[in-house]
Amino acid sequence: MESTMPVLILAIPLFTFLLLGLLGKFMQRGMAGVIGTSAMGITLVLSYITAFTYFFSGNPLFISAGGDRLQAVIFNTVWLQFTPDQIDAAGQIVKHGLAIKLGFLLDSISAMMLVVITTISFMVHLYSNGYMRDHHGVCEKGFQRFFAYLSLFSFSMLGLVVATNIFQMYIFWELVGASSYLLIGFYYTKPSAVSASKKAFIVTRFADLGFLIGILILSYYTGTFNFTELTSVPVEGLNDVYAVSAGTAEHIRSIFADSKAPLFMGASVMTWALVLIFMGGMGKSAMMPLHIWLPDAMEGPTPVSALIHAATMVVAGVYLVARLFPLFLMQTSALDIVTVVGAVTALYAAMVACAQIDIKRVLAFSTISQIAFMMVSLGVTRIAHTDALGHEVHEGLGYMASMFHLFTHAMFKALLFLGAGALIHAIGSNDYTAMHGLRKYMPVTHWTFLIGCLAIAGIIPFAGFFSKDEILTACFGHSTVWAIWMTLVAGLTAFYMFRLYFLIFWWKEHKVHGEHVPHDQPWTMTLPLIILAAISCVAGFVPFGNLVTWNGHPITGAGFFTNLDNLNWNVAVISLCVAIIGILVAMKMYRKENPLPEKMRSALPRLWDWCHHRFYWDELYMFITHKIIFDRVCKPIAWFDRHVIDGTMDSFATMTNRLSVAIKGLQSGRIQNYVWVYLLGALVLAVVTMLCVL
Amino acid sequence: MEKTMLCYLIPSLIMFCCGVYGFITRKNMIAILISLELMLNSVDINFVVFNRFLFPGSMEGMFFTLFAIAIAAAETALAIAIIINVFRSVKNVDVEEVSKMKF
Amino acid sequence: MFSNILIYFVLIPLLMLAGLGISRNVKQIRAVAVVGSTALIALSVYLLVDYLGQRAAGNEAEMLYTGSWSWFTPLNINLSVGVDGISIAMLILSSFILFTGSFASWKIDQPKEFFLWLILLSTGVYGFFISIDIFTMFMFYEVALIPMYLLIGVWGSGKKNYSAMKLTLMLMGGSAFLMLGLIGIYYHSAPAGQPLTWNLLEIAHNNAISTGWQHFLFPMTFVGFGVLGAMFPFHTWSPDGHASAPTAVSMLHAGVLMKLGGYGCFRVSMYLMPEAANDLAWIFLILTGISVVYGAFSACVQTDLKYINAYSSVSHCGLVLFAILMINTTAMTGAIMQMLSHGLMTALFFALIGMIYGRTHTRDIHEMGGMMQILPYLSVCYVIAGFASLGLPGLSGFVAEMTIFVGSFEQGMIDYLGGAGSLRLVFTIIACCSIVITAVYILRVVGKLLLGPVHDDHHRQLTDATWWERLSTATLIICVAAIGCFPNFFEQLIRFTFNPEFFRALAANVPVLN
Amino acid sequence: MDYSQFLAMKQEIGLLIVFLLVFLYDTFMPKKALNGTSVFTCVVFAIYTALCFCCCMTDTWATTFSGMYATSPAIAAIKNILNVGALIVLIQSCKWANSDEQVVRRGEFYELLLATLFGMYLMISARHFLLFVIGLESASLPLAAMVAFNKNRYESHEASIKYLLTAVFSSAVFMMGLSFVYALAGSLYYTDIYCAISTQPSAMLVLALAFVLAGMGFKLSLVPFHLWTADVYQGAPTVVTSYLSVISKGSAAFALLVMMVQAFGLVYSQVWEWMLYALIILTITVGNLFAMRQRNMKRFLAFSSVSQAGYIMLGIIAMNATGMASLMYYILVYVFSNLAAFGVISAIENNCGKVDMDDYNGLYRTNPRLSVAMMLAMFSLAGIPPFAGFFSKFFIFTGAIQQGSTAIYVLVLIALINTIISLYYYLLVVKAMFINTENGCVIAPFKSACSERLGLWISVAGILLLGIVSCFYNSLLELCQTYGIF
Repeated sequence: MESTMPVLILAIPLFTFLLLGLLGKFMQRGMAGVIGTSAMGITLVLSYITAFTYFFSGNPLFISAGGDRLQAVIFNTVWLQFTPDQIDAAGQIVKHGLAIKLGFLLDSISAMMLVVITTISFMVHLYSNGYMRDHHGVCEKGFQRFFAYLSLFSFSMLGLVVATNIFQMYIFWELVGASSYLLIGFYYTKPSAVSASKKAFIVTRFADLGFLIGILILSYYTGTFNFTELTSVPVEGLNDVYAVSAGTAEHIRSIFADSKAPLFMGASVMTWALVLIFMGGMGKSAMMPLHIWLPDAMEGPTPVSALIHAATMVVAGVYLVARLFPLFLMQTSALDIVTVVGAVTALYAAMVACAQIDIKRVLAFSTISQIAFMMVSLGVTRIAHTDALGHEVHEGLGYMASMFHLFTHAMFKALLFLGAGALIHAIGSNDYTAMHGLRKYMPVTHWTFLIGCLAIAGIIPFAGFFSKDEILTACFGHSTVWAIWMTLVAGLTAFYMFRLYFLIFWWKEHKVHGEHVPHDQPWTMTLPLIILAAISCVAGFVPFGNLVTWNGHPITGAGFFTNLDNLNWNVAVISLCVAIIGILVAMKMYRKENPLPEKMRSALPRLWDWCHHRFYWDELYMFITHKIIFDRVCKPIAWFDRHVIDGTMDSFATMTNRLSVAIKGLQSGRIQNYVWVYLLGALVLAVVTMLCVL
Repeated sequence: MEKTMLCYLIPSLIMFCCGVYGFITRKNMIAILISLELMLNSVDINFVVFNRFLFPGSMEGMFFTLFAIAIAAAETALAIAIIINVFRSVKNVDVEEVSKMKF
Repeated sequence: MFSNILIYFVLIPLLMLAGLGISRNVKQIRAVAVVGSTALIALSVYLLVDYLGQRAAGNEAEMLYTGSWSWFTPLNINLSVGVDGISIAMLILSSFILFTGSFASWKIDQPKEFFLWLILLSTGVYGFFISIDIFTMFMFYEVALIPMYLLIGVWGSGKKNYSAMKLTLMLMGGSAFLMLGLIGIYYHSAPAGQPLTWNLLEIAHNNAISTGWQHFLFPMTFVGFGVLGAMFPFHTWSPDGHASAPTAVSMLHAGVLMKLGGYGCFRVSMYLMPEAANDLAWIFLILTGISVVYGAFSACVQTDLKYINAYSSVSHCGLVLFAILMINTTAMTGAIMQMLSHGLMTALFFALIGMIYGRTHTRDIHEMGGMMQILPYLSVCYVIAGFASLGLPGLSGFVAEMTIFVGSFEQGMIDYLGGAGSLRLVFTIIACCSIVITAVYILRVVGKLLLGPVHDDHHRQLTDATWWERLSTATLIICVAAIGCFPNFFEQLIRFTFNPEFFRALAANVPVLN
Repeated sequence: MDYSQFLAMKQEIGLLIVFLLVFLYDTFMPKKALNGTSVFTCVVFAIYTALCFCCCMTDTWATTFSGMYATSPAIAAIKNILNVGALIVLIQSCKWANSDEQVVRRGEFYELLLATLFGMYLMISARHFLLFVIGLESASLPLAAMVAFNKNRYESHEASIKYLLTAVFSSAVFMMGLSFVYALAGSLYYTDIYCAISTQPSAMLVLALAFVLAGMGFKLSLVPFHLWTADVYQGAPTVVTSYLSVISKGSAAFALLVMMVQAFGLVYSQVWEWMLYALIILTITVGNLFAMRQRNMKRFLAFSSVSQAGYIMLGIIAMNATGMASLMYYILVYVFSNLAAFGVISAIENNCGKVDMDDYNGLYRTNPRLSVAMMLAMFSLAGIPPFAGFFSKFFIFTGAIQQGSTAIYVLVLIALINTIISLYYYLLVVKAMFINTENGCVIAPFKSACSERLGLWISVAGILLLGIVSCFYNSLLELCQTYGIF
């Protein structure tokens, strides 16, 4: 496969960004939207072609004779050489030095991500053409800027997923962070948007610190940043994952297996490296306790939330763990941490989502919870074994499930967010209290939103059902406790999503204020909703087991409706039941206006408060950052600098001055005094010298 | 011989000290000038005595003394002239009076 | 003498001085400044191209374009010049900052005097970077320091007298130690019986400074240069000095002059006294490590834009010295990259702050807000500068910091696993933390100053950047982005300097490099 | 007696001839022509200076009068330096000497000045303490008269009486010290003393050396023997002050160097290194501490010259050729820098009588050239490159460190730290002229006299060129390395 197309996939959004960023203000606003959207459309087509080629062309570059999918480095150029290559006398490279390369790695997950990103991004571009206008169809101020940022984000996200090495990933990781910052703060005159963007950037920056240190440790021990080398470890009892020279694989394996590798606080350094890298993922994917930025990030325009904070960027953490999965698999304690963090976050976010008023916040917490599902799914993945119920668990089932869920979740969550955007655009408020009973006014939005809710709740045959079911199956395969836990969370998910649905579209009749009647939005906004709803209906049937697995080895045989065939019906029934119970409870409580919710709330006031206030995490962070770091660290340091360090420097000057004044009496102006000092000086000089030398 | 030399040196030392004391304590500039002469003369005595008792073979000390006396005379003349000048401007020869410039 | 291209780096500024001397009006003065600084850019770019050509042709000498003209012959003082990749990087940096600085001071009062001093300062800077004789180096170093006094004192703002005096005296205090150190080096520059020398390369080759003397002379020179490099606790001139200085002076001072410190530490202290560098690195590692986080923390609570930037310079320049002390090829390469990067972006910052201050007449972030609506061009530039500062990939800061961190961490692990203590490792991790704190203070400023609602309605009348301001800032942004996007070019330029031949002295004493 | 011995004294004889010419001109010329006295003196002295340059640099060294008098290229060089300084002083003095007040006694002024210069020559060339004392006294006594030259100003009287009384006291102490030396060595020849005193120091030798150093310290204004300096500098006519501060100090420094090396060289490390060590630290520090508070420019420069004397002493304590050459070079540079400063001060004083630093506020706006000259002088004194002062300071430190002991490193470090204080007060002057705004009583723009401008141009040229053009220092160092001081 020649590299033109991959280069274009990255270059077109970048070029669009530069074009709109630099020349945007010289073009008409609408024009910018057209340029941005069509550029994204081209990228979409190219990505589809690339992904299609990867999965279905049968090219030996991409698939081995045994049917295993391979990693293919389409191109890779040195961007920054840290340490030079070691060259022997014959001019052969003995050992590659550390270098950041920029390249294009095509394998199953990156191909899948290309599809996800470009699809969602294109939908969001299209949608924004309608959303970023007022009711008279006039583009908002900063329309060009908006599309420039969207292009920048698409570029960064695409760069992230196709990274050939961990440092390239880090680079684009930072870039998506920055574009997220810019987009959250798009309405920069709003102080809340400004502070939300700042919070998002800083929290993820903090997580990136861990990521960076993790990279440093990893690269020091393994001597490479490249994924192909890092993740090529042959694990006991398994086939080699990817075709890399045996020497490299052996080397990296030995590093991980090395019992001499130093322990730090009871864990091997490699575990620490992976945990620190995972910390980066926690930041981006808003895992507890680094989740606090995501709800605030909803200050950005809703399409942005759909693109960045639901579908693509926030799953980067999952993608990162998946990318390094073979390494994680060798340090299962790191995977345990992933599991625990994911499970706790999933429950937490689900509980909080039940008690939010702002519809975007509900969706945000739901996103957190769903990403946590993916994390848990990765965390429970182990090599093949027999589970507690006696079933044979496929190796890497959880991995596949996680990726699957990532895919389906991107679709239905984007759908939900875009639907929410349509509602907000129509109503002009984020709160469901201002909505209620909208089903008659906005039918398209209503139906697509319902499909999204069904998908996320995991009702057969919508996309979420399949992916969630696989995740639960994987959980059962690993640990019953986590499986039950996650099943409960799944039920909770169904509950809060339908709570939201009913509160928006039912509850009571909508009160129309003035002449403004809510109505469905123009085609640019409804079309993406319909497309995404359609995808949400069918995405569950994509045979992920064939396409995306952790070692490229297909889990199931060929065939298209394999997902249905391979369901573990025990689990599926349980999860379906739980989901339906959740929906029914929600229906009971919120379909018609009734006092039940109020009663529930007053029955458990403490629980409601904690959930409503997100368990006071923001307050805790406020306390730590403002009261401790700002007031107790920064301010004292600044004070110390001005008064102690600088004061010392100044005091040299003052003391010199004082001394100067103190000795001025020496120059008394009287001759006799002068002579006296003179003689005394001579005598003292003589006496002291005598004492010293004689 | 040592003793004899000391007989001259000790008065010379006393002269020097008197000169210093006088310089430091007297208020009248003329008195200060006289004290200075005392000091210079004690130096002269020293030279002569050292020459006479320690190095009788040469005359260096003697000659030095002669020149020193001449120089002292010049100094005195100049000093008197300047003191007169000062007297003209402050109508006084009190050394305390001429301490306007200080610190 | 005039066949050596390097001499023109001093001659052009001198000609500019002469040109300024005979200029009669503002236009002529500007013409001289612009033509001269453009010529310097052209010269440095030509030098770069030619240098790379020579290297490509296989010229492996440590320094190219070397030339030596005897000056104070009986004392072995020569006017020796020569450059390697590092010096060339610094020369390019200086040229660009002088160029943009000239545009940034387009409307200055008393332009003739201002430019005279500014050009004198840059003469010192250029002379310093091309010298390989430590006497001439020191001389040019001091030439560069003194014009600061008048530049701040006459054209500054705020408590300028205090700041100017403090800056000058503290830097001179540093150079007092430095002078002693350099003279000390001279008297130990050659084995007994051979002629002494001031020439850097010869001293390094003679390698005659005994370890005992190194232990005395290394701190002297390191502290001497370190004061200019804003090393904790000798950095306090920097906030006041920068806050009071006029725009172009802040740019040149933070952008170039502070680099003299790092460059000197590297060229003189580390290169000539590797054993002591190895033995005593821990003291200065602690100090510079503190600088890095301390400066960043202090910047978090400042309200004056220039103070914020000055403290951020303390942090970033601390990182330069920190990386130099790692005695690791990668980290040192990173240090030089950081010098380039910090020079450009801090110049950009100061240019922008100056331009904003020139309009609003305040630098207090509480008195401003929503500048993005009023001054979109300047604000966007400010955001870009901020991103460069907090290390966004694609801009220069990221490249430099990452190179430093990778190198430092490597050295830290080598130390740690080799039983040489965990100091380097611990401080590397502490230094890494600065990327978070940097983000905090940069975004704080961006949020308060540029975003949000307009704070003061009087500001609504302000006009956005003029063409010369645009030219100045755009040039700097292009440079920052160029380094950020094509780092390997610069990295290779610098790295060649660290080839085994050049690094021999260090390599002999430091167990593991790479 | 072989009169050819006198040929070794070419410079002294030349100076005598100049003296006589001036004397004769002043005495016998018609009244009208007397207005030309200043010009005549300057021209004759300039010719003499030029001749000295041409003739005397090539001399090898020679002693005469049974070794009482010696000359060498180095000594000729230092005399030439003094000549140049004196020439600049003479040029600068024209305006003052021709003012109504001074016109009746301007002849005397020139004669006295030349007489003191003659005394200084003798001090430098003396190899016998008798000749030295004669030189010392003939250098200092006429100066007292010169200090008193402003007959109508009270300060002038106070300054002269202070100068004279302390000077005589100091020479009494000095001669007392000499008498002890004589007692120890039995001779007053430097060479005899050098051989005679034992390297095991006795109390008497220490006392003698302390007294000798005190006597010389007076001329050099080393702390604590410096107390007269500020008052006298302030009170004396500015021209005399400048003469005192450069020529008199420079000659004394060199004479001290010769004396210490030639007569007491063997007890260097035992005795006087430490005395000088202490004196240097005291001098530099105390001088600086006093200088930083001064508002009167002349007084300010007095204390600055006190601390400069400390730096000069570093050249002596070095005890090597580099130190000696650096000392000569330092004096040379110091002559130009200080005379530039005094030139500006006297130009302003002659014009409007202002000598306070506060009066200089905003001087740059009204008199840019004078301020630039003053700034260059200050930078040179502070040791800022590329002005000559930087090189002289650097070289004197280089010379001192060549001595090599740890103590010297400490000494140099202290001296270097003191340069920060000195930079502070030199910058205060620059600040007043360039940065401070006028506070009402600004010095109006004026055109200074030709003579003053000429003097300033020469000084400024010296400041700019002496450092960068290396031949001055190179030739001095080569001289010292080839011929030594001895």
